[in-house]
Amino acid sequence: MSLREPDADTRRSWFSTMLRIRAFEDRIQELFMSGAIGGTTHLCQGQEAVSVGSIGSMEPGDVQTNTYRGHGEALALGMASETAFAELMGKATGGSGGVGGSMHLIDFSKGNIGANAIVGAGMPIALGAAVGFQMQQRPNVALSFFGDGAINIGTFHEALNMASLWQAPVVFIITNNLYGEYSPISSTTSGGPDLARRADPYGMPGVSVDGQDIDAVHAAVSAAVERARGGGGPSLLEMKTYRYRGHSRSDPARYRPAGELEAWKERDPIDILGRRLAVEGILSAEAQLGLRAAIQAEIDGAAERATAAPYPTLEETSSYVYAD
Amino acid sequence: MSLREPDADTRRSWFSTMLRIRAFEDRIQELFMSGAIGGTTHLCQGQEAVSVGSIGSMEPGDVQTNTYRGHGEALALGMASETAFAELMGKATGGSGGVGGSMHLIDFSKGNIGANAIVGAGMPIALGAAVGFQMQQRPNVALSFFGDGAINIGTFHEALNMASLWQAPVVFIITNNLYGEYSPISSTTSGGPDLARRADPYGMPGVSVDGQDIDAVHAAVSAAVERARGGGGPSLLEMKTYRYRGHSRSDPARYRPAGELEAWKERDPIDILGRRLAVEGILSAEAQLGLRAAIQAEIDGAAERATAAPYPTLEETSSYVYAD
Amino acid sequence: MSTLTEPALVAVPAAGAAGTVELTYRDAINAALRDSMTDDVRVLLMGEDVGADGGVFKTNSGLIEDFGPARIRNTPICENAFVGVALGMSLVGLRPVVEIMFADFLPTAGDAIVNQLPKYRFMSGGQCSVPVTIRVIGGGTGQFGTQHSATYESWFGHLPGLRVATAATPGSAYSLLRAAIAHDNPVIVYEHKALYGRKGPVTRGEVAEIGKAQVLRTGSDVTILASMLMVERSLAAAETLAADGIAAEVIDLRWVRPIDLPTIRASVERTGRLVVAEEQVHAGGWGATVISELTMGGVAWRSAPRRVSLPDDYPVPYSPPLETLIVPSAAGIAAAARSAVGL
Amino acid sequence: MSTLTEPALVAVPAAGAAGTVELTYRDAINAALRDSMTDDVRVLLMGEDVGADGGVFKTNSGLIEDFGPARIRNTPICENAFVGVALGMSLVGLRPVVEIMFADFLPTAGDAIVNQLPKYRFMSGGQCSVPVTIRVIGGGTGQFGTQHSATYESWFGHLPGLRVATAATPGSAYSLLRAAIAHDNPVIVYEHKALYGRKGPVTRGEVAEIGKAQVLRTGSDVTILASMLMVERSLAAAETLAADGIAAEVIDLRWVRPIDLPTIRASVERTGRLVVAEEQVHAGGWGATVISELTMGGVAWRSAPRRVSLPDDYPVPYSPPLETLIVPSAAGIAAAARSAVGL
Ligand SMILES: Cc1ncc(C[n+]2csc(CCOP(=O)(O)OP(=O)(O)O)c2C)c(N)n1
Ligand SMILES: Cc1ncc(C[n+]2csc(CCOP(=O)(O)OP(=O)(O)O)c2C)c(N)n1
Ligand SMILES: [Mg+2]
Ligand SMILES: [Mg+2]
Repeated sequence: MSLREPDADTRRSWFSTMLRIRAFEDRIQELFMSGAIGGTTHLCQGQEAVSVGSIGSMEPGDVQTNTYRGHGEALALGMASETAFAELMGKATGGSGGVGGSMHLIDFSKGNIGANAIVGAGMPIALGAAVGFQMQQRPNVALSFFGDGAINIGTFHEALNMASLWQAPVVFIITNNLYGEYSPISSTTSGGPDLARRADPYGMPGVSVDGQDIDAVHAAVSAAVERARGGGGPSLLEMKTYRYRGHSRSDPARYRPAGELEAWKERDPIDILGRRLAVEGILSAEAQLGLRAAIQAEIDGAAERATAAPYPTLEETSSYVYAD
Repeated sequence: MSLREPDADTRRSWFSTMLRIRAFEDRIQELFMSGAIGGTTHLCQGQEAVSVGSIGSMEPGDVQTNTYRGHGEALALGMASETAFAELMGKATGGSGGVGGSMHLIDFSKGNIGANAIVGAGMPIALGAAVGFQMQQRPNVALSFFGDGAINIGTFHEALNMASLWQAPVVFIITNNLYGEYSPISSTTSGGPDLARRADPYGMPGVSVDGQDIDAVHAAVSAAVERARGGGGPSLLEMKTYRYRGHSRSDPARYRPAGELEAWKERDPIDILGRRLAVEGILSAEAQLGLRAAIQAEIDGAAERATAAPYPTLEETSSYVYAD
Repeated sequence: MSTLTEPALVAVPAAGAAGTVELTYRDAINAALRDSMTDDVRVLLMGEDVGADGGVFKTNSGLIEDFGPARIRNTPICENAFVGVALGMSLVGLRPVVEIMFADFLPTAGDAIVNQLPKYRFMSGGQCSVPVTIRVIGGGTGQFGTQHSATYESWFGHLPGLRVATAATPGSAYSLLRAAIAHDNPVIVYEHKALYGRKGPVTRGEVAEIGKAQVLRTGSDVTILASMLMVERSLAAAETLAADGIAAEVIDLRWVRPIDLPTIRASVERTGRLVVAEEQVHAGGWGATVISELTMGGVAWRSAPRRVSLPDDYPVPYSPPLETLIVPSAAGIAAAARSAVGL
Repeated sequence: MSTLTEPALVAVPAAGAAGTVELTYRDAINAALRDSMTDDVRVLLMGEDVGADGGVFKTNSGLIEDFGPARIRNTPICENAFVGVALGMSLVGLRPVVEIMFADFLPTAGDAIVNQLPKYRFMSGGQCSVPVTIRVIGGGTGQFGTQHSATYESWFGHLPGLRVATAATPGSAYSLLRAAIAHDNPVIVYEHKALYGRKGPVTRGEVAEIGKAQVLRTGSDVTILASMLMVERSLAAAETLAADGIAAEVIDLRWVRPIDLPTIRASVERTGRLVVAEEQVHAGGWGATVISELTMGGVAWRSAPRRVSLPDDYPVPYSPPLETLIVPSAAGIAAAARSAVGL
């Protein structure tokens, strides 16, 4: 059970997964800049501990919803980077056969039941899955990832109210990266910087967590997940984190105060876990370097294979519209 | 200013207005039952102190939005009962020329800028008016009346967040009559019976008030209005009250626990004020009887004249669609 | 497809009488819900007050008693989120039916209906199906006023991924709803609030074919195409027309998506004349779509097609004589048909 | 009308150059906003990030610097409520312009747009006016995917009380937006995200006439009716067709409500042939409405009208070759026109 302390293997795998997400996102950024990928994309460098630490609390049969900024969750849930690259390139070998794109890395077989491009839309969907579990008396839990900007839209309120009312096994996770597009939280969000407080009026527990510390993330999410699984109802968790890139491809993030990015990089989630693993003798600095190189090679190969993959045809994808 | 204690004349006029609303709603019920009025209607007997006490805190230039259950507010704002009857009968002499109906008693000249048939829709509109006042540097305030059921819809959350963020001069008033249609609050609303608590996460004051006591209502709303007028920002007020009738014409309110209605009638808002005015020597029991009779006569005459009024034509009302 | 397994819900005893029975439109809906829930434990009903006193339109009488409050689930007032909840339920193997009390509240659930239900399977590359049914109550003539008389069914005909049905009779109300619930894609089924008391034959167990219109009366002079309340008014018009020696064919559209163009076209090719009877504004509606498709398809019109619609520039009013004036009547439909045949 | 008095806002210095200038579509919008706000202190702009770094599509550069954060008002993410806020502002004498970042988010504001803006004056019996402008960015071809490529402009053509405009050129982007802001009823103005970089002549101070389409090229063989991105593709098609000896007339629809049927009809009466070029599904769209209205109006078609539209049953995909395939191209429009003239 996830309430047990995560063992050394688990934490090593977290480290690898965070590295994979980082390398994947960096490569995507390059591919966009070079024009090899079009459209827009929303990267999550800096937020890896939130994705990986939270997903690490899921058990088989559990599900989650996330957002257009969901590459981290998708990879943490085990989507192959080649499949993810192919989707961003619009290739037939992508997770959605290329029709979904950057904002929709989805894998039902791994419990990733949706990456949504509409702010706030994933919360009711996760809640619905959770209520389904409850009705079916399955011991499963649904997680829902969304941003700080999403807490001001109606569905947040509507979903939290119903979740609490029905004591549904769902965990709401705010990835608070301080900005919604170009807007700092304080310019859009009343009630002060502590977003966990938004849980109060529903009689729901709300907890703020250091989102750069994967051990803290995992402990908090595991507690909420086990609570939900045991019939204790929903929770709201706020993960305090930061995105290193702008909102989307076209955003140079000029709105950041000087020094803010650098200060957050001082608390890089991969470095934090890396230092701990080295100190604890679980993964030496040298081994970490080797791991980085291996993952970089994996990413290089995956991007290359995705680049070589074919585009889908209308015929192949026409069955995506209607079931039957 | 409304923060002054209301004088004897004011409270006498409250008493008259509550009687007028009660008699109006009772007559509407009869007219519906006899088939003289069609469609549906939502009556507010029992809630008169909330409407009259709150509206009593408004100053010239202030505005409010209310709902399909807004006859009380409309009359408290001075709509003639004949005009209101005519509107419910779909007559040309109605407040909206007969095209609005029971759910839309509106009078811009009196600050009644909207009675909405969509749950939750009035709150952003009132907020918009308040922000307008702020931008225009007018010393005015907007009130928004809505039900307990409306606090679970997205616009409540969205409007409260923006109102607090912008410190807009708006007062949100929950007319908590314990039911949304056929559903008791506890079956739809998480977080317990105290709805004022819903203000907390926005950093907004929330106050629960005895909605049967017009003096308490007026004091609470006046405080919130003056706070807003003085630049102190928005408030959320919960008025604990009860509707004597079912949700709408077709609802016999079978869902009420035995004795509940009777218990609330023990605390009838008109009786409460009436007793006080008698004890305080402001209006004797005898004078009250006279007043009741006069108002009943007024209502009888108004209903009669409205019945005799003509229906509108399409031509006359076509200019209602587009301005120009 | 999702790898998630079937739910472990408890079955309830089989429903009542099979065979063809005479039911009200209201009771036909009740029967369709009851039969669907009895046959399939994955089916549930949710919405505002669906389980309270039979629901606001009394279509759900007795359901909460028989199926319990988990499967007849009252919700708070929050259409957008509870349609999203239904979507989430469908992804883990349930088959929710959502009741939207008035069609005017569909826009309140706009995102869930427009961006989620119809696109969810597509965006996933076909990994899931979304068997969600939305029951919605539309239409005027009851003096419900400007914000409670909408239909808007044509909007959803604009959306790939959806199916949209409209019920004009008790028989259709039953079989269309059963078809929707049995279907693996999201379906919006319209009920019309003026029709709840109408009686007609209902075949328990009948499941309508998706996308099939219904010819309710045959005639060779003019085709009248209608939906919901306009169907009975069109039939009444056809009676009047018959007295004048005009043989009108009346087709119940039934499906706004997909529109049954083959059936409609076959009729119009025989009659050469068409009247669309719509309780909606013509611009952006299914009537315009049908006339456009037939014209593009080269139908040889014997006279220009006609429409009887809501006014182009006037919302539904409350005032009873005005409402009566603007909602198409049997007389208005008959007049259009007469003018089409040149009388 | 409301008895409320005029607001006491502070005017800013007059805008720059008048006369006709060459501007990008993006800068034309900026100019229209700037000129409107300069001329009328009651005008303000609100929406998500409208004042941050020129807005997401850089249409608003410099505005927050010149007009300040009260009039260039960033909002939280809550479309339904902030459209409602704009309505409330309009009721006390302001003239708000709301930016909806993607047309896909219009359903999120569904109630405010469908049940409030168009009906508010009507329900009050004409006591108020609602001068609210909604600027919305629609359209595909940018690989924005299934939930960020919508147009849906035809939905709003179904609603009495609204006006709906679509901008195809910098000149239209300017004059339509100015017309919307100056108009006393709610207007939705569509911008197309693929057009922001296009250059063209803009006449500062020009205010478009409500409901007027624009004939952009004359020709006697076939009429091509298009909006937004489809306009430039239709003009390109007309070039190709000219090389084949076919004279195509190209009309920019501009207004979806009201549709300029007189102008369109006059053209089709000359050419006898029509191609509607739509970046939308035909069912429920303005193309079907136009074909229906013309057919009902007795236009003598020389050949059946044609449509070039989004697929009936396939949402906008992300994959670049698929997106290119499904969005109508100049070649597709030309092919339809050739087939209309029988080549
Ligand atoms: C309903 C809706 N409105 C607006 C947008 C445009 N939009 C996309 S992301 C975003 C900001 C979201 O911020 P946040 O929730 O903090 O998530 P983050 O991007 O920081 O991960 C906005 C406004 C949208 N996708 N959906
Ligand atoms: C968006 C929306 N959903 C549903 C309805 C139907 N409806 C009308 S009143 C009502 C209950 C509202 O309850 P509450 O807010 O407590 O107000 P009350 O009727 O008690 O005054 C409902 C569900 C509606 N009008 N609008
Ligand atoms: Mg954020
Ligand atoms: Mg209530």
